[in-house]
Amino acid sequence: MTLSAMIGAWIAVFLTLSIFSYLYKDNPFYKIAEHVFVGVSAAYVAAISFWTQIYPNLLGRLFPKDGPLSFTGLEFDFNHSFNILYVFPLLLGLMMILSVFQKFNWMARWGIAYTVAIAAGLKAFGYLNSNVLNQVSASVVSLFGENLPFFNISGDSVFNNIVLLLGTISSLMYFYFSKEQRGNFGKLTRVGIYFLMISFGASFGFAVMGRISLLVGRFRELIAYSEPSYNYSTIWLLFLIIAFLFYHSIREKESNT
Amino acid sequence: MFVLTLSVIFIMLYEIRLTKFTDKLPFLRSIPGLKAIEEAVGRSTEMGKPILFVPGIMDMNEVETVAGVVVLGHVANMTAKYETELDVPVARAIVMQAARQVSKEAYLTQGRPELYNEDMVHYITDDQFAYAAAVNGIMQRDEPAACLYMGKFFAESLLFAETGNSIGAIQIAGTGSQTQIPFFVTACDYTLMGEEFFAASAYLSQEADLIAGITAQDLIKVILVIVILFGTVSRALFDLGLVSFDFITLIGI
Amino acid sequence: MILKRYIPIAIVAIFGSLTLSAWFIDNETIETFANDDATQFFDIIAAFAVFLGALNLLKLQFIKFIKKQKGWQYSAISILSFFFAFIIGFFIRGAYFVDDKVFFTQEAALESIIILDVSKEQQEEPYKVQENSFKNLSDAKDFAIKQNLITPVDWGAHVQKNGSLFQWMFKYIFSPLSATMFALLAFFVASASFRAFRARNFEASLLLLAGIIIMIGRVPAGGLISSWMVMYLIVLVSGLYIHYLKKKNNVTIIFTLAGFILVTIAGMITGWPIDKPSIFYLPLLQEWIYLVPNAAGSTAILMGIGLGIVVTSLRYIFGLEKSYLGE
Amino acid sequence: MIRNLENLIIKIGDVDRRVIFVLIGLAVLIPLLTPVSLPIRETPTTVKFYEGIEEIPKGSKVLVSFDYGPSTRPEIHPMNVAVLRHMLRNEHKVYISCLWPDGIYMALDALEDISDEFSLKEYEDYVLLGYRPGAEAVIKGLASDLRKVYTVDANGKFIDDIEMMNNVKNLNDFAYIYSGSAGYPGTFEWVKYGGDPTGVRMSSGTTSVQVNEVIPYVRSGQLIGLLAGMPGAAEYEKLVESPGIAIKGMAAQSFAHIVIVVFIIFGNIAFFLKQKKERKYSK
Repeated sequence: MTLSAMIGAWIAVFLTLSIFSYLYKDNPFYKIAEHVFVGVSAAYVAAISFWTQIYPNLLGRLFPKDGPLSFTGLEFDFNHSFNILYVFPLLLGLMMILSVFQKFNWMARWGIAYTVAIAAGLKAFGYLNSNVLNQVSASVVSLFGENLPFFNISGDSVFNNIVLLLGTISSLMYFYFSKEQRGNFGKLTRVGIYFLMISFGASFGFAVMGRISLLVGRFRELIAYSEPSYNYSTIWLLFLIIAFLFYHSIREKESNT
Repeated sequence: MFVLTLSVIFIMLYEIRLTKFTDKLPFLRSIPGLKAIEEAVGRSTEMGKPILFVPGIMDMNEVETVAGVVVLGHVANMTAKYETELDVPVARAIVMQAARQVSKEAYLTQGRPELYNEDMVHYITDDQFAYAAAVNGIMQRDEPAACLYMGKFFAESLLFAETGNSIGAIQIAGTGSQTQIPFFVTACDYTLMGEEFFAASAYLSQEADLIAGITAQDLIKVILVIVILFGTVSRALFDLGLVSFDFITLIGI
Repeated sequence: MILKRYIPIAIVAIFGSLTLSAWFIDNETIETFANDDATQFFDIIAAFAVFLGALNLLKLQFIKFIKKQKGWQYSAISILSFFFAFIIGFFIRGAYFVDDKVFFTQEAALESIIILDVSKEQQEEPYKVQENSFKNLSDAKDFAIKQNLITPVDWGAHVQKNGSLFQWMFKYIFSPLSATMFALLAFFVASASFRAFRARNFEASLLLLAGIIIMIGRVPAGGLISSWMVMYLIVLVSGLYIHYLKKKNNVTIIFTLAGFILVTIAGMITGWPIDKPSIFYLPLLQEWIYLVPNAAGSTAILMGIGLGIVVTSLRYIFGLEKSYLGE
Repeated sequence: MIRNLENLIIKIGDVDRRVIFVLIGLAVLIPLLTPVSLPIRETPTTVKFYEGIEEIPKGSKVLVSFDYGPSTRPEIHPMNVAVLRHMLRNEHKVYISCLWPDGIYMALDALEDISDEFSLKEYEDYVLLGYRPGAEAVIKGLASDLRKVYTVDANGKFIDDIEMMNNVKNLNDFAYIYSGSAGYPGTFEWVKYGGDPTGVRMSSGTTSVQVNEVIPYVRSGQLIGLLAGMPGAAEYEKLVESPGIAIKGMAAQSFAHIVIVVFIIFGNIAFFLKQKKERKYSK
């Protein structure tokens, strides 16, 4: 058990228990863990994005080994070939940094404009194809297939297909904006809402299972770190945190009575 | 595929041209969530508490984040008018700059530049859960009267909604992230579900060109329903052997 | 004026239509641009933006710290942890390899190779590196480095290298924090479902029913509940509901009794199979719910979102919506 | 007597959130300390996933992608370990990619878990391509030309020097694509930019919460079966006979579920009783 793993385990247990203390109420331990998390993650993301983005992709492409700019002595060999186009993101990136000054605030607009442009251009078609087109062909159901039973709980059947057809169309009509939902159009959208509610209830049920399993993962790590080899870190820290919170709440009660 | 995209563009342009002839805005049904935003701003002013606006955790390369920032513009207009304190913690620096542009513009058009302060919109961190931890902290300590969540969300949506609920704030959510809609529906007071969220900016802007986009969407929806029904009928006939072709496989979607 | 207004709008129009058309025009340059460079450009700009964000974060925390506003001690903590992680990320390599053993600092790696031979201390050549020995520590160190017995990990790879200090920070600070924040959801999902799953109206009860059936049906314990138990439960609940509506005791008693008798007779005839009739056997019922009604609802939402995104994207490309640029 | 029973239920109906938190905590902790195992029943989507992999001709090239991080590890990691076991047992050549920055650490752990069981040799049984930022751009790049995205593998070795990579130009050279996905980028992007355009058979393991969003793809056949959350992982572990962590976690999950359902039922009964009481006073 190296020293670094030991220290690491104690830090991990302290931070884990401090975040869990939030369930009790907002307290100093949660504030500490929250601010450590914000500080560390901001720098962690800065490091990851520099070393996996700017360093290989930008510098790698502007200063490749014996590329045109290697007279400057700068060389970053990532097996990329030289690409002059990468001056454009360099320019927009620097402008983004300069926009921190009040006077150059407008400089961020170029970077924003480019980002929104590719959001609209790249994403729009993907959604049209996979979300709209494939789903339309999937919603066309066969009602008189050869060996299609009238009802069968797990597998294709005429009843299931009718429910699918009705459900898809009525829920789609709920999102129809140009008509007030009254009269028999209102009845159709009401059926649509029922299907949507079943769909939300189902995915909520799925979510409950997923979230519980994450708690299983955390408790397993806390149990692992409470072993003698980590000299009972979880038990010690749990005792200390609870004692401090207990004392803290008593002092608070006295101060406001 | 090219044909379909062209037809979507064509329908949109056709609808926009239609609005040129009548000066009356095309009719749109009411969306409860949007009316509730104005109420929420009013309530916060009375209670003298800030409004928290969370524009999602993704960057401007997501259409939902851009839509969220546009809705922020309209909310900033309201907070300028009612002189309410607005707090916008963001998880991406590009979103921070866009949100600042939008809110400064809103405060200028309302003629209240002195109320606008750049640090209303402030960066926390890029990481999803560190951002969620910080926003939870802000909610517990500043106790906003209204919390608006507009943009793309992942698992942390329930962290916001449950904390917001525990401090008794009005919560209005809008997102196109399908997996998170159920959490917002169960834990928030109002939810703009998927397409309602994308229509929100047009609703609030009351501009003919933008509302025309929505009527175009409605027209496409009707066409889709017709295609589905027609496809089902043709498949039924095909299965019964009365017809030799199946419409859907024919046009090869 | 042009720089501030027209060029950003032009950027949106040009790059928007360029990347949109890339799906249809199979011209080589546009295709490669849309498939690779377009997103790489964005990632680079976003990478620069992260530093802009970090500057803003530090500015606000410093102001709070210097002006001693409420909670300034915690701002000190976040500034300190930022610089702690920043130094590890940018200024310390954090991984020196001696064969396959890893050390965070060069000193530690050197100490593991250079052995102090006490017996030869008198003849002032105590430091041994493998076979050769040296008078003083610094010669031994230069020799070890020159022979590259210690191979430092190169810059950039140290953020992805197993065993580096950066990976230590990831393993013991960053990932426990994010995993625990995520695990909080297990508690919140429980309290949310407790509060939200109330049969206030018909829609809310549909939400409640679908949620509960999926929850019980998908877990092994759910498979043990036979469909007969479920039928008895339904009879009981509908009995209570009728009592709640009609308020007449005898009507409710007759109804529930008749229901029980009916279910028992059907059970006796078929010999109480655990999963027949299948529509009441929870694991199969939950399967049906998530494959049919749920699929219909999510297909409609998927289509709605798809349409919403397409029309909104076209709105941005055609410049109908420019407010995010401060227009 | 019924009076105070009703009041008790009403009190339970408005119980403070923290009581539920304590009960959920215990419901998960107790089964972990005293392991109790429950029978696992395979659902059709898991069986279809298992058969989808069995159908791949022996010794073909498969792509396994690690698209999750530490926070979603409990659900996805057991799946990816079981998939790796399944692939290597059928002597497939495994190529590992990661769309999430932390995926590289998850892949290294997974390989460590099974390395002694299969006496794995790098560049013979598997190639670790490693993490590349860019989300769907990476998939689009893999679909058109792998070497544009991966010029070097995770250890920094040039792709062209790796013998196993010789006849691998893009996704079409793979017989099967699997993505262990916890969100964005993940299953959605692999279907939209990987599976659909190239037609390569693919499937995915997802967190429970995504199952609902991914189901339409399973129904339309764009995904061959699916591993849905921890239950899916436990069922698949049973099918592949690789007893792992998921099966142990299932007991904890069952107890926690029962606690939640019991509270929901009490909540509803309390809700009805309170309404009955208010109606009596309001008359």
